[in-house]
Amino acid sequence: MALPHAPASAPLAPTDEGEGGVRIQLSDLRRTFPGGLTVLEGLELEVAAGSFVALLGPSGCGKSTLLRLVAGLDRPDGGTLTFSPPLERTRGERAPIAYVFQDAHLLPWRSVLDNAALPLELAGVPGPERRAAARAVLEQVGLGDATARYPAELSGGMRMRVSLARALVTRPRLLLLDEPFAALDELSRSRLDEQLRALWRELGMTVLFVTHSIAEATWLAERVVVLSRRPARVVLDRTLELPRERVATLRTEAAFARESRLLHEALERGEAL
Amino acid sequence: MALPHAPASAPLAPTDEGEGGVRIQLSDLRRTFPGGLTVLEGLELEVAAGSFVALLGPSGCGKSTLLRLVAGLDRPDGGTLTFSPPLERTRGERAPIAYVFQDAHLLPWRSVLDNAALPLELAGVPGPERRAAARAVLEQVGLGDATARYPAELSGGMRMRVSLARALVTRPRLLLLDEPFAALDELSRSRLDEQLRALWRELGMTVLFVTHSIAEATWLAERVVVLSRRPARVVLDRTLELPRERVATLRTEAAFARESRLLHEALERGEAL
Amino acid sequence: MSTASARQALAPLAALVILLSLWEGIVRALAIPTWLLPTPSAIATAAAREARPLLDAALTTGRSALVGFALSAGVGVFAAVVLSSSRLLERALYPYTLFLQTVPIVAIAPLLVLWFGPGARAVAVSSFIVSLFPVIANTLTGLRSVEPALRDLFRLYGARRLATLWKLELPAALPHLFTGLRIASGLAVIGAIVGEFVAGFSEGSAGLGILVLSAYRQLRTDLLFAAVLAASGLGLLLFGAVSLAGARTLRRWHPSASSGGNPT
Amino acid sequence: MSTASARQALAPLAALVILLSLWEGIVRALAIPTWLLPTPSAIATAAAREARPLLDAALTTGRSALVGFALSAGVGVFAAVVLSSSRLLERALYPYTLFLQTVPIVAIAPLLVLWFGPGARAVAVSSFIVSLFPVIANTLTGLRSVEPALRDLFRLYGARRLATLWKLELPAALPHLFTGLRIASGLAVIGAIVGEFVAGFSEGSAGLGILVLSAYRQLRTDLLFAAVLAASGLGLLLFGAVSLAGARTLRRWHPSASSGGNPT
Amino acid sequence: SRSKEGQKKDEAPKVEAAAETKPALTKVKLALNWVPEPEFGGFYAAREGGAFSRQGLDVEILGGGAGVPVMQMVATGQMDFGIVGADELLTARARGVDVLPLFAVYQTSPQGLMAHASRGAKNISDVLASGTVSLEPGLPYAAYLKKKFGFDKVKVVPYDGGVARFVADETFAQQCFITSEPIAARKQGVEPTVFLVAEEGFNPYLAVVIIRRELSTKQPARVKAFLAAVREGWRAYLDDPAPANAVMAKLNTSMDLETFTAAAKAQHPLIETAETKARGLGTMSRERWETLGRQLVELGLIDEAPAVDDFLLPEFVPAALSTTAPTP
Ligand SMILES: Nc1ncnc2c1ncn2[C@@H]1O[C@H](COP(=O)(O)OP(=O)(O)OP(=O)(O)O)[C@@H](O)[C@H]1O
Ligand SMILES: Nc1ncnc2c1ncn2[C@@H]1O[C@H](COP(=O)(O)OP(=O)(O)OP(=O)(O)O)[C@@H](O)[C@H]1O
Ligand SMILES: [Mg+2]
Ligand SMILES: [Mg+2]
Repeated sequence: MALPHAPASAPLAPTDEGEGGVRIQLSDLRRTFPGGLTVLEGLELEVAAGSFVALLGPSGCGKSTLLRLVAGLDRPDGGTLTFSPPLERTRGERAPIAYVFQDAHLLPWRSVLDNAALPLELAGVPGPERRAAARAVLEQVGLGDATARYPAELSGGMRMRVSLARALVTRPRLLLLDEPFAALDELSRSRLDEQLRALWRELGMTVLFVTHSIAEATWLAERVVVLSRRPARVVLDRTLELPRERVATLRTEAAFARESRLLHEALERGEAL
Repeated sequence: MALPHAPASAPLAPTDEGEGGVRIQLSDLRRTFPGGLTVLEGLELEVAAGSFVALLGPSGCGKSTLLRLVAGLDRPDGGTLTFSPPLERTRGERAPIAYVFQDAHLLPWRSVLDNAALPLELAGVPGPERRAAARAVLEQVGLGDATARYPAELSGGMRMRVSLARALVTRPRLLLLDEPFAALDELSRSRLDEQLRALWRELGMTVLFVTHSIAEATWLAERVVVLSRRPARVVLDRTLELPRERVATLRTEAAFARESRLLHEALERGEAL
Repeated sequence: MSTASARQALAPLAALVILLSLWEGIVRALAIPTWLLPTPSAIATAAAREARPLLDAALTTGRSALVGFALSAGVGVFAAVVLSSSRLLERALYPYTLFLQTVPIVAIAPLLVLWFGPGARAVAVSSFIVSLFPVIANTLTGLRSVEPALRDLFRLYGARRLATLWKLELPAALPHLFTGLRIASGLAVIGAIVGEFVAGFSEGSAGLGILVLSAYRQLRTDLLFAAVLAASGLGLLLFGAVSLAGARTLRRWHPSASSGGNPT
Repeated sequence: MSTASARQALAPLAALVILLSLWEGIVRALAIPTWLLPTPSAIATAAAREARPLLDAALTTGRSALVGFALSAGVGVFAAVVLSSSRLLERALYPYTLFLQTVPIVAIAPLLVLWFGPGARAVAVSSFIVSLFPVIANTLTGLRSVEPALRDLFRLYGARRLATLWKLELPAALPHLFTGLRIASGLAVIGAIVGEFVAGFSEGSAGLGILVLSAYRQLRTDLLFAAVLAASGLGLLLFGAVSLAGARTLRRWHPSASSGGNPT
Repeated sequence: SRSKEGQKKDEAPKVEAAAETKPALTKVKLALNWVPEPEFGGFYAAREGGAFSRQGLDVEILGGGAGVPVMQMVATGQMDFGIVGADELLTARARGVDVLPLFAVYQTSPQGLMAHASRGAKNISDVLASGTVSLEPGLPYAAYLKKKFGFDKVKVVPYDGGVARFVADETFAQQCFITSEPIAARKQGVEPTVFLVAEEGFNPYLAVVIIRRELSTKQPARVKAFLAAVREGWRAYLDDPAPANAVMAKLNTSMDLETFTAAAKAQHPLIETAETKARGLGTMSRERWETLGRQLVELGLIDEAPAVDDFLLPEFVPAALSTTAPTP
């Protein structure tokens, strides 16, 4: 499915509000699951406010675990996690963090529109306003004609796009994405990549983006962090030497290939550890 | 996660049995969902016995629907679907078709090992034998150390690999894969690509492989079918002009880039329809 | 499609006819005397003869059962919500709600009558007591079965407790809840009847419970069964209403409500 | 962790102490006479005085309830499996299983006694009849709630009907099934007691039902409540066994059994 | 149902109710311990014949089910008047329930055992020599029979309120009210022999009208008025049960008129005895209450016989004192 009516670089959400991002600092972070599996240990990472960081790493290394810790959905067993400015999470207000899970996790009893509007609903935004916002963002992920359907009637890729729309609808200050585009075809994917980057440029939120695609990481992020196999350590932390303006043709340029190769090697190093 | 002990080109399953593939012929296939959404219409496709065909197409175009029809999990509303030799599906025997769904769909109450052994169990294979087979195939998808865990304790990519192991454990004559590697990191992914292709070379089953990655399709398949947006029609049906032996370095060769470009263009045509 | 749905609507009727014929046949073949087990035709005759009092009694009992059922539904869901709010609370109190299920109504009849007065109110309370637990138990399981990832989602978006309840937990618990209500529908009727045994009064409109007792005493087994079947009829009405509501609510999203059923 | 689990084990006991103190306090404060509502201490005194007969009666009733419960569990699951095998069958027969729930045991007492003889057997059958429906209803919902994709999987691998049942449907239905069994545990006890009202033995091995009746008749409300609480105790034992079995079985894979509970 | 809602609250007469019925009638409630049957015929006769309204009372008669807690309802003020057995009253008093007897319908207890006539039993001892007998658990006369005859040779099962098992099984005997079960059994073609427990020496008054003490002290006039009307009603019913039977048959649809007539006839000699002819219907004597008290103590059902003077009040039961010498 394409986004035939949206220009390739159109931002994913309206632009009236840009609160800026947050700075995240992880220090000596440890997470051991009951049963004794240590997934993160001594992890150090600093993410500058408003930066776009991609996370790469082998399957099962702890990327989702890390994202859950940052989102506050799980508690570290050691170490600290600080945000500045601190994220006050007052209930009933627009949540400052949004999260696209690895699986879509939609509410099966809600239509696509009502699924996408959920975060605004929980923040107390009135019905017409939140529905309009949800409709707009669904339009932009290419689901403008599926707003009335139910999750069971969608394809896998469509479900993930609803999940993405749900995350973007709040215009968050910290956006956590766990392989959001893995179930999409390459064209939709690169189009959403472009829109995501445009949105980020505009709103300036902090983005943590887990992906398995080296090309996607290279194209999207300012900075890529490559993790080793479990327990995850940082193998490579690289600010990419690429122009700030990303265009579609960048993918064929030599600088792009060079960065990709570096990431590839780091991944291999991380797996061999 | 890597497959440190398995050589890169090791086949995914033991080699004692090779029954060969089936030929599939779809003619004028139509599928309309209740509610009136026509997803497939007048679809014609012939898949030679023992061939490896990749399916590309935009999200929501009907790829999963097509696979379900081929697997017999859904009924077409028109047209015919023939297998030769016909697939007798006697109950309690090793199923001739295997399917890796887009989502892992594991049984939450079974350990990884018992999930992977399920198809053999349903075929009446005795306990020790089926567990050995399951263990072998789990080893090969890189989950040799997670056999005793439960699905809720796995990462997204690990779950998909269990699902893949479950499909391969029967050494099927027709293998249907719906984006099996989307949730995997690129290294694991290309390693599994290689193993899958080796297995196919060895057993000669027919493989239908849905993917969103043009590179993956190009590298894996003998032939790639590109579908248009819904209702899905064949935009391009191309037998790739690449050497029969695929090596890792193929990805950097000119022929590879040329084929990829053709597919890319076809995808764009299909979306614009 | 329409023939299939017609067949489905007719299925219970067809089954009824078959069941009744079997019953009639067996009773006749074994020559079981009417005072022990009457034939459906004998029951029908008795019911026709006493149509008026039966109807009145069914209405009286039905009203009480309906009130009891409504109370169970409301209080049961509320109690389940309270219990589900903490594992500790559930551990501490859930077992004791079972008391309601195990107490013979006769044992607490004096209290019922004292607190609620004799007649319809005490009967409705009896119906409520008997039918409450299944609603609590099923709703609680439902509330507890919410997918953890969806809980995370709501937590992430700072959902208030009440919003999580209304928009996540209760919808997710609906399939369980409806099963609880289905069970409660039958129990509400028997609870009303048993309540009438000890707190119902025959002045004015006596309920089915009184009719059952006095027909039993007089060995009017045909009338007894007519009354019992009238009670089942009430139960079926409630059950049907619950099932219909369940099917409507869950239709588009829950497998248990899909018309497909088992493909094999 | 271990303090938390200790706290959880103690929670019901703590709640019991609080509930009993409240009860004692309220009854004393309002000066409610013992013949209407005895205090826990009065009940305890009566229970201590009549410990032997109470224990015997509880054993008699407990045996019948256990048999009834086991029958319900077995027959209920079986019936649900049969009903779930086709939508048509379910439509046709499921509503009539409700009959069991709405029939007053007294109305069919003569049949019970005639067919099963007076005493433990008829009592167990009564317990069975009263506790069957929740097992059917819950198991049926469970069997129907299997994810369609998993059904597809089994179909694809040519699973026989029985294999699908054992390896897919029943495991998936377990959370529902356990809820049904939890409800049945209380109902089995009350079913046995009500059965004893009409079909038990009064002398020799008299059950709690007989004790309840005679205590009621003699206005020995303290003993009556002791018997009722003994019945609840039986119910709690069964309930606890079911809950434990459920928690063990579902522990590693179903959210309802996770010890986490509601984070907010 | 609305009428019942209304009944609930009003202890005192209601203004609008008074407006409907001409002179201001006082509403009172009488709770029966079973559904309308001939054993309550006099009360319905008093209502239908106008005896109650002539006494300025509007009596609502509530027929109950099997386990209706009449004693507790009267004691807690839910009901003004209730019907219980004399043994129940003594038991209740022994437990601290302060209720008083006013009027005993049955002078001779209609309770008995019935067995199939074909068994040829000559007395209760024969009946209890084999087979099965159904007796209500906790019933004093069951305890009495057990003490006197022993239950070693007979299986005892709970009485379930009906006669189905009796009809089905020749070796089955059961407790009965001679006005009820024997008639029902006879209708199914089974001839029972009935042995009254009264003849074995256990003879409590039955269908005794009771009130709570508070009513006797606060509204003695109303109590007396009620009693007078009840006496008049029972007189009328004994003379001609037909009108009241017709009314009761409408309320209790499972019992036909024929059965009402037969039962009314069967109970007549138990209600109207030589003693009532001398002292009036419903009379009660000290000795009978004392004897019963002693028997209950002997059976271990109560610890101590309640003092008769505490509850048998001469202002309501004048015959009670006049016939009996005061105990030392
Ligand atoms: N059960 C259903 N009821 C109604 N519509 C459905 C149903 N299943 C799928 N569809 C619709 O059919 C279309 C094709 O779905 P399908 O799952 O085949 O897409 P797909 O090509 O696999 O997409 P993706 O790449 O996103 O997985 C979609 O538009 C989807 O919304
Ligand atoms: N609840 C849990 N209990 C026990 N182990 C768990 C649990 N959740 C995750 N794990 C384990 O923690 C490790 C990391 O999991 P995580 O989901 O963070 O991996 P990931 O990097 O996101 O992998 P993928 O790319 O496959 O999604 C895995 O080995 C997984 O098995
Ligand atoms: Mg992950
Ligand atoms: Mg798909």
